[in-house]
Amino acid sequence: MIPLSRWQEEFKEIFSARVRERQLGFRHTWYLGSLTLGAFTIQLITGILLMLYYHPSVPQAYADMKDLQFVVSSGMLLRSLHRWSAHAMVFLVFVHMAKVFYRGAYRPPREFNWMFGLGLLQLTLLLSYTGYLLPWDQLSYWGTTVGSNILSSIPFIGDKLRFILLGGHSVNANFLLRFYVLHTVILPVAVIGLVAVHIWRLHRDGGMYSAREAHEPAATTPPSDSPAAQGNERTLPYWELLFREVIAIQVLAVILVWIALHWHAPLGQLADPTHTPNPSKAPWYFTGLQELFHYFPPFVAGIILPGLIMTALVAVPFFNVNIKGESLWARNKLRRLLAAGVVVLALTGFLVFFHAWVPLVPVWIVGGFLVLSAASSSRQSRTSPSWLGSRPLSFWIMTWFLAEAITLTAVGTLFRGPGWSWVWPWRS
Amino acid sequence: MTKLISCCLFSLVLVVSLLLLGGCPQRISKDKAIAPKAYGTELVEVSGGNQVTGIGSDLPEPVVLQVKDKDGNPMAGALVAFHGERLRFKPGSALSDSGGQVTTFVQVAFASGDYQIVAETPKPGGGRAIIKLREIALGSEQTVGQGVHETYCIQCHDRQSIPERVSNFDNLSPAPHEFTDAAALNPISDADLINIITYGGPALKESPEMPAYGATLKPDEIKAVVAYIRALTRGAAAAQLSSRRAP
Amino acid sequence: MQKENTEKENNRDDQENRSHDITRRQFFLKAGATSLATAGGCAGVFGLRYLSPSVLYEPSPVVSVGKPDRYPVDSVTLESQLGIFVVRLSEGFYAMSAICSHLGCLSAWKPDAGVIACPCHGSAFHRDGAIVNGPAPRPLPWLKMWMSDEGNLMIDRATTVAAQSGYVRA
Amino acid sequence: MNLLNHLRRLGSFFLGDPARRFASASAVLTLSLAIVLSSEFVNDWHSYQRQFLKLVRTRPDAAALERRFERGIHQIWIPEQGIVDRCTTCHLGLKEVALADVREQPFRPHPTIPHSLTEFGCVTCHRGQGAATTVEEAHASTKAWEQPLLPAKYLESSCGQCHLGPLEGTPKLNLGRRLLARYGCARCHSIPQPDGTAVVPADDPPPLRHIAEKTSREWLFAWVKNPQAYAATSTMPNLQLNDQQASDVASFLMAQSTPSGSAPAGDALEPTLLPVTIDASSSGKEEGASLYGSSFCATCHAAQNAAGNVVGGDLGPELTGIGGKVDAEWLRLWLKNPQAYDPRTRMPHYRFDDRQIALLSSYLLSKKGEGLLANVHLPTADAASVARGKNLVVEYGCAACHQINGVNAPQTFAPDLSRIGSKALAQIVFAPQMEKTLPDYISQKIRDPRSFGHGLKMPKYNFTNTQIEALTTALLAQTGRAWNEPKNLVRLAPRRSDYHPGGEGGRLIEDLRCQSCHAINGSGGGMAPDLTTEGSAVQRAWLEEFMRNPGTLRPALIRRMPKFNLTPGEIKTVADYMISAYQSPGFDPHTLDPHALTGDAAVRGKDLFYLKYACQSCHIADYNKDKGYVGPSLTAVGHRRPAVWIYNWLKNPQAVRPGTMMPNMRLSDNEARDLTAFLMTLTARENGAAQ
Repeated sequence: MIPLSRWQEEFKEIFSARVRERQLGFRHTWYLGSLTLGAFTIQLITGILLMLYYHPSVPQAYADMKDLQFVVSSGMLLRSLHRWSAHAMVFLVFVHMAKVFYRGAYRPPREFNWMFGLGLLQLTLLLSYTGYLLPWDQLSYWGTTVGSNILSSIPFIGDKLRFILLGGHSVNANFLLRFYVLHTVILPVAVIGLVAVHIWRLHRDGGMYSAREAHEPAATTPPSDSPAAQGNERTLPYWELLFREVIAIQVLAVILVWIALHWHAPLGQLADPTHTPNPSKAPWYFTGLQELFHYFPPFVAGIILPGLIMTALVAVPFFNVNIKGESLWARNKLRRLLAAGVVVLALTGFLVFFHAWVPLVPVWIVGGFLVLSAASSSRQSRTSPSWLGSRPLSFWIMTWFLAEAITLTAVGTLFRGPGWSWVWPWRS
Repeated sequence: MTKLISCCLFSLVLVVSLLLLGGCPQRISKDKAIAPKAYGTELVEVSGGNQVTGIGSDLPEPVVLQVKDKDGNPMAGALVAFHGERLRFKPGSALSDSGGQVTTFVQVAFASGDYQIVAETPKPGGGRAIIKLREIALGSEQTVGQGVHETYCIQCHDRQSIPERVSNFDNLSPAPHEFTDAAALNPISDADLINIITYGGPALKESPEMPAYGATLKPDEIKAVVAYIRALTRGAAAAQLSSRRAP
Repeated sequence: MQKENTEKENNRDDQENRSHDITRRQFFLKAGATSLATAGGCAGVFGLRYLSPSVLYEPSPVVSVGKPDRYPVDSVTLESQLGIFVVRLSEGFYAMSAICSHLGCLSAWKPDAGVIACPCHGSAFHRDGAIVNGPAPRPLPWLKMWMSDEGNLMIDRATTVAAQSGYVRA
Repeated sequence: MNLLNHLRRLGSFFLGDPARRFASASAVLTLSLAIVLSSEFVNDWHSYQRQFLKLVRTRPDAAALERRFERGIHQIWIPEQGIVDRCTTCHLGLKEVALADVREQPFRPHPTIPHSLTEFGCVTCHRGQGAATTVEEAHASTKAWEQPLLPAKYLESSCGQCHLGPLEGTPKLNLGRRLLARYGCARCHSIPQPDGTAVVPADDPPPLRHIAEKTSREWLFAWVKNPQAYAATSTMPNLQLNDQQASDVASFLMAQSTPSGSAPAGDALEPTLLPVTIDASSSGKEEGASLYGSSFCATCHAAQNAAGNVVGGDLGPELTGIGGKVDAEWLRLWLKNPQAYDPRTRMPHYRFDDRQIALLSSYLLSKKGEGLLANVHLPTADAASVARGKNLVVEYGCAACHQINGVNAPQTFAPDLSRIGSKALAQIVFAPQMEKTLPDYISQKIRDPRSFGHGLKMPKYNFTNTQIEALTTALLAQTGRAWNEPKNLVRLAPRRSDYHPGGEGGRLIEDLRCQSCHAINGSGGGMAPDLTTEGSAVQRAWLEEFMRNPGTLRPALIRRMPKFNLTPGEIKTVADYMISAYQSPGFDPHTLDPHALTGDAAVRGKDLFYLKYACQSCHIADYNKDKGYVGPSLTAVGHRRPAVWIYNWLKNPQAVRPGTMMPNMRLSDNEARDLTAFLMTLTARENGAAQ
């Protein structure tokens, strides 16, 4: 029997030994990181169980879905739980990222962790995408076919890449097997590794970010265990935090279990390569991307825009080290207005050129606030325009990105019907 | 504490009643009620009784009934409603036309055997005039039997002549049993029927006019003929049928 | 009046809470841990149910090996797809499992040696299933065999019968 | 206020501090898991199995039934066909004969069918989702499975997926397949049968190359507008053309017509024999009607009788309104020799003399039908109308059925129907306000093709509901399942023989179109007896006499062999040919010793005939006392049949003529010989009462 203290020692490496009292509260982090981890754990458990009844071969994969649904005891529950927790994880990762960003927790010394997080975001999306194919029904077949064709839009090497990924020229049995290996071995191992690094780095970077840090010099060394090092604030042992996070994960589990009981994971008909359903939609977290494909040529929508966004997100921590909240570009009011106007107009022109009306809406809303804030003085109290005025450039980029992502996803998921035409969801 | 319990009870009752309301299918009859414009005292069959069809199929001909008043004249505008277990009517109820007639198409269910159509019309002083018709649905075995019957048996065992075929029924003595003759056929066991078909009339000390089919028909076909005979003669309204058919 | 009462009660509760803080806390922790353990046990039971398949994709144990005239008299024929020997003697037919009783290898008939030999560990059997030599612990079991109405030899691979218990006549 | 306080206290009790929250969350999680996992036991099949047990326990043989019942999911797994059927999980009584009186689903026993459930599974015939274990998913069309249970009335289509031939148990399917052939569906659509061969059209659309000789433009217009208005039994569909279009088509058909050259030079009729002349005398009309009857025209042609019923055969066109249709001169030449106008016609070449032709044509021309052409006034046909007409003829694929000058038969004209019975619903465009199922789609397409859109070409056929149901059944059988069967299981349809008799006798047999009704060596119609071995089956003298004056063999039949008015020379040629060419090796005269047919044997045979086997119940041996109307009359059978044929026939009728009604009486050799001896004594010259 290993003594309890030994366990505590081990856990110190993962969690800070002591945490500040105010960091325990729900308000502080919304427990988003732990919830994401909880969703991932549910994924791991249900996924391993599902693998026991799944054969990654072409007609059998679909038959296995039917078996899970109809004869395997609790099979449908497990599949639904796996599906809904995947959705929950994607959602939580996004919200976690937004929360971290708006709290400013991406700033040095946490810029590496921000990048690990971005890596985890992409891995999560890839996991979802690869898992989407495995039931081998019409939804998954055509959803992934659309996705795989994005690869071909890369100049020069696109077709070759797609050939290697698919193991052939079309979505076929090889593709299913490759996605199966990616989904069950490569990507989960990568996620587990990155999560470990992510948590270790969190510990290295001084534990959870505190708003107070924003007004203090960045901590460069990890805080020691002694309460004295934490200032005057009352600290509690690490398991108090662990305890609260376990509760949060339990709540998440309860919610997911009830959702899984009431709504079964969707399953379409057996994949039919000779017949494309109309509309054939990607899973919801990709409908935003699909919406982009509606407006832009594949190379722009599939490679350039996502590439730019990722670059921007990676660059965000380095872009702005100004913790005083006063950006350099904001000194001159005229120049400020001019810059904001030019950016908004350039984006508008770009979108109008491609007849992309939907992405224009967030551009104008966010752009409107930007111009408003540029026009106002930055040296006033925290009433709304001046508070906005004190926001750094990265805030505007991130806000615009999120607004675009939410708008496009909502439109792509709810407002698009056969032939990607505009429909009103309430007029079914 | 009592309040707590009552609160809990109240919410429990609320939830249960909501569940019950949501779970119960609302039964609203789709047929719009038709009001009769006139009343007859009697319902008679014009055509459509005693039809034979395949399971799940429509009857080959519609069922036509006539409403009559007490003097025996056709009655227009009387309401006739059709019922029948596992039967579907199109329409389920109708007003009689100027000739006093009502026509409905009938579909039988998946099971082979007898079906009973019950048609009723309200009488002038209250009460109802009722007529019952029998229809027969054949399953796959009986259909085979019907086919064999129409090739080999019908020439002698059906007294009706039609343009394509002259019946041999009246030329035979003793007369053969019609397949609808429940009174004669029901007392004979399946084994005896199979024997008489296989080995001919003499096998049961009957007339040699019934030849042996054992070398002509396969055992399955003979069994199918028996199944067909049973479909015609056994069932709720078989007795009524044979009495109606009697000359 | 009522409001006062409730407030009083609240206060009392709070006081009680504080005085019994530690014990209450431990009680709830224990209760939580117990129900978590119950949940785990529950999941375990259903995990076991999940792991035992409700339907099997296995061939039926009852197989037909065809008409009797396929087999010459005094022959031992290995139906390797089915894992059985069909033996025809002048007395009649019988069927034996071809799965070696030692470690489950598929044995084969050696006509020149006149024995059934297992390729794995050298077990050998007589054609009535009795052990000739080798590490096999039990003789090869005889299987239930009968003639179907259509004249096919039928074998139930799941049912063994006593050796020498009888022959099926063609 | 109180409630709020209670709630607050409740809240703080359960969620007051982290420990309480932990306990509550754990409790809720445990409860949720327990509920969710035990919901496993609340489902359709569990409840049906409980109901079944309850039902079984009320039965007298409860113990045996309960012993055979196994709890849990049952499945029929047939890997070669990809079948995983779990229907038997709830349909628990399928194999229980003891439950025969149970009529409620899902516990009813399965009716007797020729296949075993465990070898074929359920969905092979019934469709639906076999893998499902819930009522909704198994029977209905759902998101994950669109093929619902096949409605019972189309169930016979499932037999037709694999079975080629007409089966005894599938009258509806057989009718549907006959209709597919009769209405020439395969002339436009590709409709392969289970063995892979195409359906052979059995209709006989007339060639239109010389149509101008036969009829008028006005009649063509009226016909194209609505064929059924002219003849209710016509198989020609309604193309649903408007007046302009119909007029254009008629113009083009008249314009493309070329002379047939059927009128031989110098062929003119005596003025007294012109139809009009004969028509004037009422005795001539009666004579014409009796010639129509004695030539047995009604065997092939239908016509409306005085009672308004259409009676007659369907081999040739209906003649109710023929007088309003054909040109008198064309009719005369046609009756003289139909093959001069249409070399492919099935109409025999009767040897009518000029007077008979005049009588018949005047009788036929008097059949005017109703005033079909009363209100038809067409504008004169101009070149533009002819050109438009040609476009329409090409567009509607008229040449797929009819021979038309200058228009080739279209290839792959209409949709391929080889897999219509398993067509995915997602690929179907339904008409508004129709049920979205495959059988409904197919039957609606047949009933009213234009309800799917006005631009469609498929014409409207005049089918009854029964016919539509039968056709839908036949088309639902087009699933292609048989094509995936192992090749050793596939039994090919009998090769269609294109046998043509040769030589002078053969030329006459062709000229008389014997094969329109009789099959010879696998080629020909099924209306009359097969003549393949007729040479062994009849005596020559009788054959000649019969062709001279075909008498009534079967009093119960309406269709009879017509009289062709052959010359003695022609009769001799045909009889020679048939006696020598249509022999069967099975009827070697040496197998029956003629000396065995003694008078004693005949006396014994007579007893067998009347007493033991009661042959008189179906046959007539003596017109004075026998009444049997089923089989042929035997009064002159001693003239008609050779003894050896009778002997073989009596021994095993089915071997001689497969499908005959005559039962195999299992006669011993002696009995057969005695009966033969008796029958050979029946040599009455007259055909007696039938005349």
